[in-house]
Amino acid sequence: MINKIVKTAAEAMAGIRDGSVVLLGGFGSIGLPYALVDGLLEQGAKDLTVVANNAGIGRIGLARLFDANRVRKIICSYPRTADPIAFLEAYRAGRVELEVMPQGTMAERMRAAGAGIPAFYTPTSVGTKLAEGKEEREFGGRKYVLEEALYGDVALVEAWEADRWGNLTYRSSARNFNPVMAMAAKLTVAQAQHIVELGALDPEQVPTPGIFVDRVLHVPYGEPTVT
Amino acid sequence: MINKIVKTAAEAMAGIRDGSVVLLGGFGSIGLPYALVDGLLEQGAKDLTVVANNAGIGRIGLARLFDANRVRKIICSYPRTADPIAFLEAYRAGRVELEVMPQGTMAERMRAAGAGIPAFYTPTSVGTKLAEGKEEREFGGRKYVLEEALYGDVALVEAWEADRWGNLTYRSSARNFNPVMAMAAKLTVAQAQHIVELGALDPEQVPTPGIFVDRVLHVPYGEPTVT
Amino acid sequence: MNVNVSANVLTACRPWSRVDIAAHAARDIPEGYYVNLGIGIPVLVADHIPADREVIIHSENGVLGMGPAPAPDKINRWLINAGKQYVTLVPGGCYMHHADSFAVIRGGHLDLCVLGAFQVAENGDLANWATSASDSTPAVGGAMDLAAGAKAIWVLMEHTTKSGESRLKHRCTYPLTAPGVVKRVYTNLAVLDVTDDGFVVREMAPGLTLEALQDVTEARLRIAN
Amino acid sequence: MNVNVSANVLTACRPWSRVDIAAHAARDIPEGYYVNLGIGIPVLVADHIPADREVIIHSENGVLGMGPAPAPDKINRWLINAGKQYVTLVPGGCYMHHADSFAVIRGGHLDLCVLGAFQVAENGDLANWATSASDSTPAVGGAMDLAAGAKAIWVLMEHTTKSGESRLKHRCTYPLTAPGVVKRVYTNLAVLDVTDDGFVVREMAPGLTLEALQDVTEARLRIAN
Repeated sequence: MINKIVKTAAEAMAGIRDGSVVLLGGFGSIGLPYALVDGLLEQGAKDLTVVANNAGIGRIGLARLFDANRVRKIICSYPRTADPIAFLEAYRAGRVELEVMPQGTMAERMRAAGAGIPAFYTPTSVGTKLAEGKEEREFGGRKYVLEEALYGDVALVEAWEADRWGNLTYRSSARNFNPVMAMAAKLTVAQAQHIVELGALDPEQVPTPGIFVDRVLHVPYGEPTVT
Repeated sequence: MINKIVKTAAEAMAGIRDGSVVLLGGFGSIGLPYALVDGLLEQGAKDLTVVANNAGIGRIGLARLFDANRVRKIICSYPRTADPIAFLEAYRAGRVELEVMPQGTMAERMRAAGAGIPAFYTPTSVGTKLAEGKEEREFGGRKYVLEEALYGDVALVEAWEADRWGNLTYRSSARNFNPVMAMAAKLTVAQAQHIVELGALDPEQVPTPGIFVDRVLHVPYGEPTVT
Repeated sequence: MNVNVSANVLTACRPWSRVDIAAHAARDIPEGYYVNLGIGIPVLVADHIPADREVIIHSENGVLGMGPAPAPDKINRWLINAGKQYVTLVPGGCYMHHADSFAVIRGGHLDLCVLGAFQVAENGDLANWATSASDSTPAVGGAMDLAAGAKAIWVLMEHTTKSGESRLKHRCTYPLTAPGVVKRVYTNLAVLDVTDDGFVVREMAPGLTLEALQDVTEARLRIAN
Repeated sequence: MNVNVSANVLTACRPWSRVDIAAHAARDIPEGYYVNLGIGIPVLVADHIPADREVIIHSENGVLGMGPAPAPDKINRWLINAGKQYVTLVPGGCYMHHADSFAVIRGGHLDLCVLGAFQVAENGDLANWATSASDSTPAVGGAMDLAAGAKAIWVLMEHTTKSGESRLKHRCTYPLTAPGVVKRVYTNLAVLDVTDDGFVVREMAPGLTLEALQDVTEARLRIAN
């Protein structure tokens, strides 16, 4: 019987290696799998490259990985949040490298990784300093830049419901980056508020089919309290 | 008040020009908008390029367009069905041009058109005669071919439910090409089995948001009878 | 909430407020438009669209059909906008993931994106993400995708910086978000179109003359015919 | 349902049936595999997976978790497989659109794709979509996407053509579907791995000798250690 549900955060994080590229779901705090991030801190992997829309808030979640000096590089679209203190400290101390890219390019690069597309052209960033050094090409008289797929070793995602096959649903805007990150990594780990029986999910409504998911941890934490 | 629901097939087909690229949803007969195809026949546009997975069945639907000599070219992955008689007659008489492409490449080229991606690389067809003349490039030591976005002037899609904003749901495998085609065309026309009130659709479950849809025709034809 | 403009202009006119600016843009959005509203003055636009005019608002974090802020006891804590404020979903709205949301943007499906900006140049260049080329922690978010993808870009901003420097430039001095994309600018002093011949003034704050407006504007202004 | 093989082999052994071929492949699919089954003998594989072994079947027209054919009075007429036959969905299955379905395929998420073929070469080349370079109405379907995308490709086919010609070739003479992708071949006469050294025989039909098998096989065969 296929059963992707694991019992502990330690099991969920088993085997994650130093130097991994970690795709971290969420937009601000919404849809961000805090329990898995804490598990990753506990697990101890270091020299991580983290791909996330934001660079952590206060002293929670991703911020804890900065404080513990586990992150070598962060790739994000918007490092500034209401309180990016841990990131800024690490960044100013030269402990972490920052790569900023347009939000849609970040999403599409991961979707490409998941879809077997090694590279694609996009109009986003053409004529700006974020396009410097990038290959440019015209199609139909308009300029585009080449962007390569962004692959993860690990994706940490947050879901609303999950079943033992790893099928996932999301809630409202907590969907955000989670489905594309789930597609783009070799190992995808989800934390889910609810575990449901196989067959309980509406087959018309599975934004992340279990084929993209390796492990599921039940984390019924209730309502997010920060955005 | 936004109201994309039209009353007649003639209204649904208004303005479609000779020479249009028509994206036609469906896989076999399932998810194929027969009423809209009949409307297009009635409307009279000719010299059409049709993009569809198959090339028509018997003497119905797309086959009628071949019989009426309206199709200049068909782009599909699998021209053969149980009974492709009308296509074969037109093709053998030199009245229609055929371009065959891999099914996933066809889907992705339309998804790219809808997503503002003018071109992408794919491993599909590398080393085969369908890659002849295509630009080839290596990423990470593997060869890929360049494929450009496939844009439609018109998309004809079939939906299960629709509301006045053009939000669409599908039923089972009738989803198939319809959502990507709806994204990829300048004018997207849907036929829907059911018209529902605005707000009746579950917001977690709208495979085609109304932003991709221009017109909706209510066609409660019941069960498909052929596959 | 009036902004800092040079003294001669201030004495000569009654500048519009941030709310006025948003209301002006709202007034000009046709029914049926799909619109993305940026952080800052643009988000205020939603509150000023006439109740009988359906305009569908997109938020790049996967919300299409965004409604106003919820009552304090009706908050859905999983539903935020791109500025990370709690919002609502209107009937007919839906959720999508980030790649689909940016397919909407990049694919040219938005009729309009209303953005804030640091600078707009008379050739339509937009600078709204970084105030210097050496900014050590630049934050681009979805700005470049929106600027490159939407069918039209309108900018809502104050006419000058706090120190009185014009934000309507001959050429942008800040790093670009996208070249040549801005179609219209709404400021506290004027509404301007960006044309092949540069900025054309469509409307001015009460009491303002073209000369006074030109005085506080680096870019050359023309009056609409 | 036994197939046409040259007389000396037929008298020497009892060739496997199409059902036997499918059963052999089914036996070798591990629990938890995500598998796409092509038209022809491959679709029969589903019926032979042991009931206690969960294998998830994908159909490229947007069905993940495909179940067997429905009872005649239980047909969902919107639910077909890639061969356009009515099928069912198992609990835990779901639907997706074509771009997502081929993202599953092209993105390397399928553990296995089981395909029929006209020819397989000893270097793993697969020819299963056209029988001549000049075919005027070739029909490729999803074959090239599956061949290029799945983590492993197994081929199920009869060992020879009706006229007795070997389908296991030194080099394919028909147009390729993808180069170098086939990992294993199940025929009515043998089960073979494709290795760096060509075809290695793992199993032969009852009564068959390597010599007799080689007699009806163009490619050079080796026996597994």
